Order: sequence, then structure tokens, then C-alpha cells
Amino acid sequence: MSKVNMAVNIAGVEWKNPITVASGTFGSGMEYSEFVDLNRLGAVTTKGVANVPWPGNPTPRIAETYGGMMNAIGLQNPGIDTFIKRDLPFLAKYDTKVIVNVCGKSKEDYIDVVERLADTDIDMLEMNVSCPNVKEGGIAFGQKPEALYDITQAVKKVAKQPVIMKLSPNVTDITEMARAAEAGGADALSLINTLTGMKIDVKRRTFAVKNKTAGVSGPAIHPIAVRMVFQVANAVKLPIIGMGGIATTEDALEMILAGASAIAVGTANFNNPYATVEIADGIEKYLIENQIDDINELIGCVK
Amino acid sequence: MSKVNMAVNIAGVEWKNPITVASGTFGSGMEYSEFVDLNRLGAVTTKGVANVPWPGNPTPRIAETYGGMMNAIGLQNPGIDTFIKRDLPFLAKYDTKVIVNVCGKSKEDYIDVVERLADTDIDMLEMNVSCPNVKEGGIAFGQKPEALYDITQAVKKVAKQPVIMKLSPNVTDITEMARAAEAGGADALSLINTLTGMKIDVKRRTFAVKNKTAGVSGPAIHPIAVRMVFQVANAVKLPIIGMGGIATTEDALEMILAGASAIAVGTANFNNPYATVEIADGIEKYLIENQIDDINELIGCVK
Amino acid sequence: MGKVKITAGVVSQTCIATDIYSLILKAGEIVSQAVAGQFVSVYSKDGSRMLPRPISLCGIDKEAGTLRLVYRIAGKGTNEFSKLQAGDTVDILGPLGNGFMKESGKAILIGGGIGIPPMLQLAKELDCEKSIVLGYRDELFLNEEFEPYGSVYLSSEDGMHGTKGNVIDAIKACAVTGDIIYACGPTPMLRGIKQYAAEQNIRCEISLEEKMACGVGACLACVCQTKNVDEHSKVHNARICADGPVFYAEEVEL
Amino acid sequence: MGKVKITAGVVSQTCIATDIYSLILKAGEIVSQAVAGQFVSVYSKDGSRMLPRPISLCGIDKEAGTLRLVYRIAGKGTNEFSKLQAGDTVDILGPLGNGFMKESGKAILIGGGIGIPPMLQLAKELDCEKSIVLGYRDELFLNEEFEPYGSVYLSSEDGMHGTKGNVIDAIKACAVTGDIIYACGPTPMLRGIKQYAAEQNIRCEISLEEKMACGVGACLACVCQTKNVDEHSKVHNARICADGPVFYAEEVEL
Ligand SMILES: Cc1cc2nc3c(=O)[nH]c(=O)nc-3n(C[C@H](O)[C@H](O)[C@H](O)COP(=O)(O)OP(=O)(O)OC[C@H]3O[C@@H](n4cnc5c(N)ncnc54)[C@H](O)[C@@H]3O)c2cc1C
Ligand SMILES: Cc1cc2nc3c(=O)[nH]c(=O)nc-3n(C[C@H](O)[C@H](O)[C@H](O)COP(=O)(O)OP(=O)(O)OC[C@H]3O[C@@H](n4cnc5c(N)ncnc54)[C@H](O)[C@@H]3O)c2cc1C
Ligand SMILES: Cc1cc2nc3c(=O)[nH]c(=O)nc-3n(C[C@H](O)[C@H](O)[C@H](O)COP(=O)(O)O)c2cc1C
Ligand SMILES: Cc1cc2nc3c(=O)[nH]c(=O)nc-3n(C[C@H](O)[C@H](O)[C@H](O)COP(=O)(O)O)c2cc1C
Ligand code: FES
Ligand code: FES
Repeated sequence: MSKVNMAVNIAGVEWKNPITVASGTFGSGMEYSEFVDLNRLGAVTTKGVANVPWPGNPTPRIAETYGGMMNAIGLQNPGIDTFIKRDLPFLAKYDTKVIVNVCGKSKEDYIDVVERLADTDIDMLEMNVSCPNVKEGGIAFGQKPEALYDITQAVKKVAKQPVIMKLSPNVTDITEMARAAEAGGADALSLINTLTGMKIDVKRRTFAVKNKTAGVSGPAIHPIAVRMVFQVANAVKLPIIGMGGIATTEDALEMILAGASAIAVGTANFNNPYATVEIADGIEKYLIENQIDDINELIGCVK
Repeated sequence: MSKVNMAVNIAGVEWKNPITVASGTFGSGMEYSEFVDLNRLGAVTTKGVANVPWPGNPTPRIAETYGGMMNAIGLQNPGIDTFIKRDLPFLAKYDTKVIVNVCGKSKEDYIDVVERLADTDIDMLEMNVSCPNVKEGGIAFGQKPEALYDITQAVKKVAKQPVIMKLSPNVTDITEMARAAEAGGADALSLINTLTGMKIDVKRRTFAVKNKTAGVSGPAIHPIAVRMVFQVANAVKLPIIGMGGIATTEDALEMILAGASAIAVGTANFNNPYATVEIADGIEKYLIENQIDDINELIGCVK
Repeated sequence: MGKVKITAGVVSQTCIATDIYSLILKAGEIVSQAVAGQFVSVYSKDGSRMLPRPISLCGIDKEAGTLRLVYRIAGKGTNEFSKLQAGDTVDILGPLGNGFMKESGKAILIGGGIGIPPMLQLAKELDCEKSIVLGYRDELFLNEEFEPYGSVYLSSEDGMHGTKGNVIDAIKACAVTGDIIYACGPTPMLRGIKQYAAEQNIRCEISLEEKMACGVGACLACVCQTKNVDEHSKVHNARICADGPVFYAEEVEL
Repeated sequence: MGKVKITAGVVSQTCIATDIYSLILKAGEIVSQAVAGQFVSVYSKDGSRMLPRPISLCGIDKEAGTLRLVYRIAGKGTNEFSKLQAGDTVDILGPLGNGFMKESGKAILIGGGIGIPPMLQLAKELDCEKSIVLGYRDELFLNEEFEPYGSVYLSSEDGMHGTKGNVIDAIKACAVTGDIIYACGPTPMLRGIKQYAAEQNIRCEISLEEKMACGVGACLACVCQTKNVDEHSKVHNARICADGPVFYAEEVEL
């Protein structure tokens, strides 16, 4: 099982295979390392981390939805100090790339975290621009092209690692956002973040998630994610990490055929903690069965 | 089972209950009348009709998705003449309100259809503004507030029946669209139309639906629809017909609690042709069990 | 009575060839109205699959009140069905579509691959002289059951059974003749048959397939292109589920 | 060996009260490591439900290699589980969470409603003098199985069984005393017990519930508010799945 090339290059960083995990669904790798040999993953993407600890939202923070779930964790995180002291040394023990997902309430917050990470040996930065934006007036950076351009530029100025801008699907035109990130100097894009949803408990006549709205993820949103990856792949030159509802080998391949250079498994981890490695094996098998030597031949091949 | 009031008033039109069907999933009522007594529905909403026959898209036009489906029927329809001659007389035999869904490639197309319907005894008009827009350069009327305002105004000028503007969910801010429709004079809103998606057949390495992109519907999208109904209900004063993934009584109640005055059953008809009447019965039962006299008390009661 | 959705009881299920299953369902209300060429929509129990799967009627036993479906595992839905056992239930909608239009004269029944099952019920219903041409890739199934109803000719791609090649090769090799062709099978086969029938000036009915959502003519998912503007659509599109699945070959573009 | 996801075989399932089921699963790898107070995540077969359902261990039989789960039908997932029969399989992940911290001294075990099941395994594991207080709405279940392990006191809302009222009413009415309380049940009950324990100056462990996604501490769905900033979160949030589900009552806000 290794006559085929599974390695992909994302903005200059070589991953041994195109599989990572979606931020926030895999902690910092520790918890799932009981199920998955992290050495088997192309990269580990961490939970979003801010410059200071964030308490997150009140519970209930999640609800199940048809074919998926919704969450409003509210980006609880222990802050960059603890993260560097505790989580990075753990991840450093593995032969996998480390992508740190960064969140913040203002441009300065993001810059703060990125600067703190500059001299660590992480491999890539992923900017979660769907965080609650307090300074700029509450709207997320991810929903206005100008704001996205701006934050991309600001982060790029201080970043020492390649910067992945993570796009929100809650927009009219995802290609406009992708182009803004590209213009701002992004090295790669990841998409999609969650789609904003709501669930009401009809028995108790109240919101199922305390925060009222919550982000929908899981297989239910996969077709929307594939469409957006396809559109973005055909609009910009940047490498794309595709995510949104990937649970099987076929789901992952769909993303790659649509134009993603790598893929992330999120909600599916909760259903099947072995999903990542099963997908890695499945893609390799697909390549062999279809006599394709190199995964890179598949990227964006459906036009 | 009739001590409770199930009747709702949508823009001056009294429906006997808050149940209709989503345009395009129920033909013009004929086909499903074998399963459902159309007299049991508050209203029947027809498939989109244009000023002339449209051939629609090449096949395959649909694909199944996780917890839903996608379609790119391409608004095939026999044109307004046949519709008036054949479908309206059929619907007139039933004691239910008739909502005609209207599509067009230019403002003139819409006006044409609306004028032709002015002197028929249909009850309401629903404008599908997600149609391919040829004249204005390809983008749908439903994705730009100015365009939506404009078409709403134009249609209202000639319409003799109350006008429902049907909103597309493929936008950054659904409330902005709702406000544009309200400002343009809409009498009611319906939402959501389908979310644009894509599915790739990884075996054949081609698009599952010939049109490449297709509209995702069904239970998978329900939480997104509930969120949008909630947001719109809290942004405008217009009555809302909620739809998107409603398959059960609970799904329908969620929409009503979120702020919809009526609901439409779409994709669920394909899974269960009796869904509409089962939901009508289910809501009535809920009212009785919860000792609520009037369905109107529930509308938008979760805040 | 018309179309109904019912919960059918599984009487029995057997695997009759690699990945091919024969399922007998107790389905009284549907059985009494059904004719050869019609189909039922079969529903998954798994909630992640909303759309029903259209499957042709391979057998209609009015006395027993049962339907027989013969299908190939093609994906997740049919895979789920293949696990059904006697005593289980499965939801079905039917009877759907129009059956074959039975005409007089000597009949040629042609079935290719998983298009073979509906021809068996047709063979039983047709009261005339019949030649039955069955095309396989390799493994045979159902062929023996056709024996009582006419002369059976086989073709197989690998040449192991009957004529090597496809059904048209078998028709030519065995000099099969008739006044009317009834056919069901993959589109390339039907295209060949349509052309052959035109050349030979034989009337020809073919049963078509397309992805379906409603199965009852409401959603316009399953159209095929027709030569003439049809009455329902006013464009060159007929609905396979409601206007078909059987069409005169000359009336549709393949 | 740690946590694993396995396909467990159903040994048996019985309905032990209205909507309450007792399920015995063959689950070797998980059984060998499990202790009272831990739980497993149980997966639906139906693909429309992605998230597993956390269910406490009511019994751990190391020799037979089986787990016992006792649960109430609360929605679609547990309804699906209630249909499982001997010979079926079900996927489970475990063992999850930390068990009760077994302390010395006379123990009071308190279970309310569907919080009763985990107390049974705890009663078996605790090697000390035990008072067992079980609170019901109306119908009894499992109470007889506690008899061998200590003095059992009942409360019921309708007063049909034991003290009319809740578990605290029973404790007071029957003058139950002890050095350490172990409790599981609905939050209002736990809140009452926490306060009672504080008043009486009795150490107190409580088992909490929250909606879960991962069950292993990765997603931060299932937090509870803690008095002190905890080591993992650096905010006042502990993960019920990974840091609990059992906490010292004084350390959490309810
Ligand atoms: C009128 C009609 C009669 C049929 N009769 C038979 C029969 O007797 N025996 C038999 O084995 N097969 C028959 N088929 C094909 C059968 O419907 C498909 O093999 C089946 O739907 C595949 O479902 P799946 O979930 O296993 O595959 P998947 O590929 O997982 O299905 C995904 C979706 O595509 C649809 N789909 C996939 N293949 C087809 C197809 N060929 N035609 C229509 N929809 C498809 C499914 O219904 C489902 O909605 C018939 C099709 C039609 C239209
Ligand atoms: C640590 C722990 C141990 C538990 N032990 C038991 C037990 O031994 N016996 C028992 O009957 N129940 C127990 N529960 C509660 C049980 O998990 C829920 O009743 C069950 O998840 C309901 O699932 P459902 O699909 O039937 O209900 P639905 O309401 O349809 O579930 C929808 C979603 O909400 C979640 N959910 C609903 N209620 C709860 C709840 N009370 N706690 C956590 N998640 C919930 C479900 O897991 C699912 O994700 C325990 C819960 C936790 C957290
Ligand atoms: C519980 C949970 C927590 C998440 N936390 C984050 C986060 O911290 N930062 C981020 O960028 N995305 C976060 N996401 C979004 C995921 O990374 C991913 O973009 C989304 O869930 C879609 O992928 P999926 O359908 O495979 O889960 C979170 C998602 C879930 C379900
Ligand atoms: C097969 C199909 C055809 C549709 N045709 C139309 C249409 O003609 N006009 C329209 O406004 N919406 C059309 N829709 C959208 C539905 O009316 C509805 O807005 C959408 O499907 C969401 O509801 P659902 O999830 O209940 O199906 C169509 C949807 C489907 C599935
Ligand atoms: S499947 Fe809906 S029209 Fe044929
Ligand atoms: S359920 Fe994920 S952290 Fe507890």
C-alpha cells in the first residue's frame, strides 16, 4: 500500500497525506490520540486559541440536527500561554504538521497570538475569521470582503508561518471572500466553517442551544461545502483545505476532485473516532484501484 | 379534534390551517391528490410558472444527499397559458387557497405572468426570485437587495393578489433581503429556497447533477431555515411562510415558534406523500395537548 | 383505488446471483392493480436516505397478494434492502408508471442485465407467440424461469452463455423475428434496439430509467426527451415515472 | 489499553418498567477496564443521528465480559436502542469519564430517577456500610436489586412508595446518616443534595449530565462551571465527559 504518492504541498509545507482534522473537533490532538496514531495524519489542526483564556458560551452548547449537529461552544480556550506550554510540546512528539487555529475579538488579538507563535515550531496558522468581532462592531471579519482583506494583510505582516484564511459559508458569494483573502496575501484557504442554524425545543418552547443560533456541521452540509470548494478552486490560485461534513472516503474524494488539495475531518470524529485514518486508507486504496500514481492528479480534476 | 383554531391569516387571505406545500415539490396538486385530500391543506402552492414554456435542464436533474436531496430541474414548466387552462380549473375544485409560484428571466417576464393571473381567481402570488436572471446579467434577483426591492415594486404595481416574495438563503444577511422586499411593498415572505450545493460522483469522476450545481433541500437544511425564519421574523412585520426541510410535526412547530405564520412541506412529500396531512393533524394534537386554543398564539412565541 | 404508500411485509428474500436479490413482498392493495412494466418506489429505513428507489415488478401474484422484486445491489439503498428478511417490513409506494402496452402479433421480449426482471412478468401476461432474448454480462439469473413462456435466446459479453455479444447480436445470430419488440435494459442497449427496430420496421416499446424523487409525476426530475411536444410538459419532455416508464421507441430521444 | 469504539453484541434486553430498559452487552475490551460511575457512548444505526448517546454503566460483569445499561426512552436515539434484541449489535465507545472516587467511611448512595442505574454498580463496588436512598416519581425499578448491598430507603413523588417527596425528604424522614454522599440524578435534586451536604458538612460526590458530542474531552460541549479555574480549561469550566462526570459537589456550580 505505498506505491502511490499521497503527499501534498500546501503553501510550501509538505504533508505526508492530505488528511487533517477540522479545528475544534479534535482538541489539541491529545484526546483522540488514544484512537488515532497522530503520525498517520498529514496535519493536526488545533482548537481555536486566543491571546487570553476565553470562557465560551453557557450550556447547552450543542444540539443534534438531522444528519449533523450544531454548536455554539463560543471558542472556549485556555489562551495562548497555556497552549504553548502544554499543547505544543505534546504535538511536537509526532511526525505530523501542526496547524494552529487562531481566534480573536479584534485585529490586535489576532496579531498578538500570531506574534506569540512566530518563534514556535508550528507549521501553519489558520485564521478563524468567524469569531465574534467586538472592536469592529460585532460583525465577523469573515463576512465582509474588505474586513477579510484587512485582517489577512495585518496577520501576514507579522506571521512567520504560512497563513491559511478560513472562510465562512454564510456569505452571498464565497469567491468574493476568497479573492479578498488572496489579495490580502493569504497563503492558503480553508473552507467551510459552520453554517449558522437554530433549533427550537418544541416541548419546552425554548432554544435547544442556549446561544440561540449555533453553527451547523456534519454530513448534512457536505454538498454546500463541495460547491463552495469548487467555486473557490476555480476563482483563486491558492491551495484549499476542504472541509464540511466529510465522513467517508467518498466525501473526501469529492472535495479533492472539486479542487481541495487537502481535507479536514470534523464532526465525523464524534461519530467515528477512527474516521481520519479510515479515510487516509480509503483514498490510498482508491488511487491504487484506479491506477493513479499521485493524489495530486486528482485535485480539481472534475471541471 | 376541532375545538382549537387552526386558521391563520396571511396578508389578508384566511387559510383554514397553516399548511401548504413548497413550490415544485407538488406539481399543481393533481399528482398528489391521489394521496392527499387537497381540501385538508391551507393552501396549495404550484410549481413555478413562466410566461412561456421552459424546457428546464438536462438530466440527471437530481441527486440524493445526506438527509436531503439536490435538484436542478431548471424550472421546467408548460407556460402560463397551459397553466391557466389546465391546472387552475383543477385546483378550483378544491376548498383550499391557491398560490401560484412565478418565475422569469427578466422583470418583464414576471410582470407578464402576474398580469395574466390578475383576473383569475387564484389567491396569492409567490415570486421565485432565484430564477436564472438573463437580462440583468445572470445573477438572481434574490441575491441583491436593490434588485429584490426593484422586482418587488414592479410586481406589486400590476398584481391583483397579495404578493409573497420568496427569499433565497444563499445570502450573507437574510434580514437585509427581507427588509428590501418589505420596502418594495411585499405582502408576505416565504423562505427558504434551496441552498446551492454540488455532488460529485467519485466513481465516474463527474458531476452527479448535469447542471453541476443544484439546490439542496430536505431535513438536512432545516436548522438553517429555522434560523433564517427567526431572524426575518424579528426584522420585519410581514407574515412569513416557513419552509426548508420540514418533515415532521416538530419541524413545522419549530418554524412556527420561530416566527412563521404558515409552513410549507417540500422534499418530505417525496419521502412520505401523506406528510402534509400528518403534520396538520400533528399540530392540532399539539395544540390540544398543550391546551392552546389558537395556533396564532404560537407564532413567534420563542424569543 | 390508485397509488398508495404501504408498509409491506417481507415474505422471503433470496440471493439469486452475485449481488442480485429476489424479494417477495405482501402488498395486497398494490398487487391488485398492478401490471407488467410498472414499478414501485422502495423506501430506506435509514433516515439519511430520503428518496425512494424505483424497482420494477418482476412478478405479480394476485392470488397470493404478493409482488416480486429482483434487483442488483447498486449502492447504499439496495444494499440496505438486501438485508431484509422474512418477517421484516419495508415501505413501498405503487403501483407507479404505466405498464407495457400489450399489442397483438408475435412478440420479441428483450431484457438486458437488470432490465431482465420486468420482462418475466410481461412474458406471463402476454398471450401470444414470444421470443425472449436475454442479455447478460456473465453470470445468468432468471433465465430458466422464462422457459415456459417462449423460446429463450441468450447473449453474454464473455460468450459463456448463448451468443457472444449483446442482445442484438443474439437476435441476428438466431434470426429472431416478430411484430413487436418490448425491451428493458441499459440505455446503450435500448439505443441499439431502437435503431434495429427502425431498420427492421418493427414496432418497439422500451422501458426507460432516470433518477427519481417523487415517482408520481410531480417533481419533473425524471424526464426524457420526446420527439414531439407532449401534452403535459408543453416542451419536449415526458416524465418517465408518470408518462412512462414504457415509451414507443420512436417517440423518445435516447 | 484505553478507550475504544467497538461493535458490542446484544446479550439480552428487557423492559423493566414503563419506557425503562435493561440492556446487556458483550463488550470485553471495555468491561475489563470499567468502574462504577463511568459511562459509554452508544451510537445510533440510523444515519440521520450522528451523535452518540451517553449512558452510565449500571452493571459491569468482568467474568461474563458484559456491561449492563439501564436507560429511559427519552427521544429517538433511546427509542432506537429499545428495539435491540439478543443477537443484534450496537456500536459503543468507552469506558468514558472517571468513576466515583471511593472513599472510606459510611456511605450514602442517592439515586434519583434515571440517575439510579449507576448507583447499583457503585453499591457493588463499595466495600463499606451503605445506606441507599432511591427517589422515584411513581413506578419503581431496580430497587430490589439494591437490597443485598445496604439498607434501602425509597421516596416517591406520589407517596406510593416510601417517603412522599424527594430523596432529601426520605433522608430526613428516615434519619439516614453517613460520612460521604454519592449521588446521581436530575440537576434540581443534585442542587438540593449539594446544599444538604454542605449544611451537614458531609463530603459529597455528584455525577453530572450535559449534552455531549465527542465524549472524550475534545469538543468542549459538555462543560460545567467550576468554583476554581481548572487545570485544563484555564477558565471556570470542567468537561463533564473527561474531567467528570463525577465531581465533588463543592467544586461545581449547579
Ligand atoms: C423505473 C425504474 C425501474 C427500475 N427497476 C429496477 C429493477 O427492477 N431492478 C434493479 O436492480 N434496478 C432497477 N432500477 C434501478 C434502481 O432504481 C437503482 O439501481 C437504485 O435506485 C439504486 O439505489 P442505491 O441506493 O442502491 O444506489 P445509489 O447509487 O446509492 O443511489 C443514489 C440515488 O440515485 C438513484 N439511482 C441510482 N441508480 C439509479 C438508476 N439506475 N435508476 C434510477 N435511479 C437511480 C437512487 O434511487 C438514489 O436516489 C430501476 C430504475 C427505474 C427508474
Ligand atoms: C454521563 C451521562 C450518563 C447518562 N446515563 C444515563 C443512563 O444511565 N440512563 C439513561 O436513561 N440516561 C442516561 N443519560 C441521559 C441520556 O444520555 C439521554 O437520555 C439520551 O442521550 C437521550 O437520547 P435520545 O436520542 O433518546 O433523546 P433526544 O432528545 O432525541 O436526543 C437528542 C440529543 O440530545 C442529547 N441528550 C438528550 N437528553 C440528554 C441528557 N439528559 N443528557 C445528555 N444528552 C442528552 C442526545 O444524546 C442527543 O444528542 C446520561 C447522560 C450523561 C451525560
Ligand atoms: C464542536 C465544534 C467546534 C468547532 N470549533 C472551531 C474553532 O475553534 N475554530 C474554527 O475555525 N472552527 C471550528 N469549528 C468548525 C470546524 O472546524 C469545521 O469548519 C466545521 O465543523 C465543518 O466541518 P465538519 O462538518 O466536518 O465538522 C468547530 C466545529 C465544531 C463542530
Ligand atoms: C424538485 C424541486 C423543485 C423545486 N421547484 C421550485 C420552483 O419551481 N419554484 C420555487 O420557488 N421553489 C422550488 N423549489 C424549492 C422549494 O419550494 C423549497 O423552497 C425548498 O425545496 C426547501 O424546502 P424543502 O426542504 O421542504 O424541500 C423546488 C424544490 C425541489 C426539491
Ligand atoms: S420522479 Fe418526480 S416527476 Fe418523475
Ligand atoms: S463531549 Fe466533547 S468535551 Fe465533553
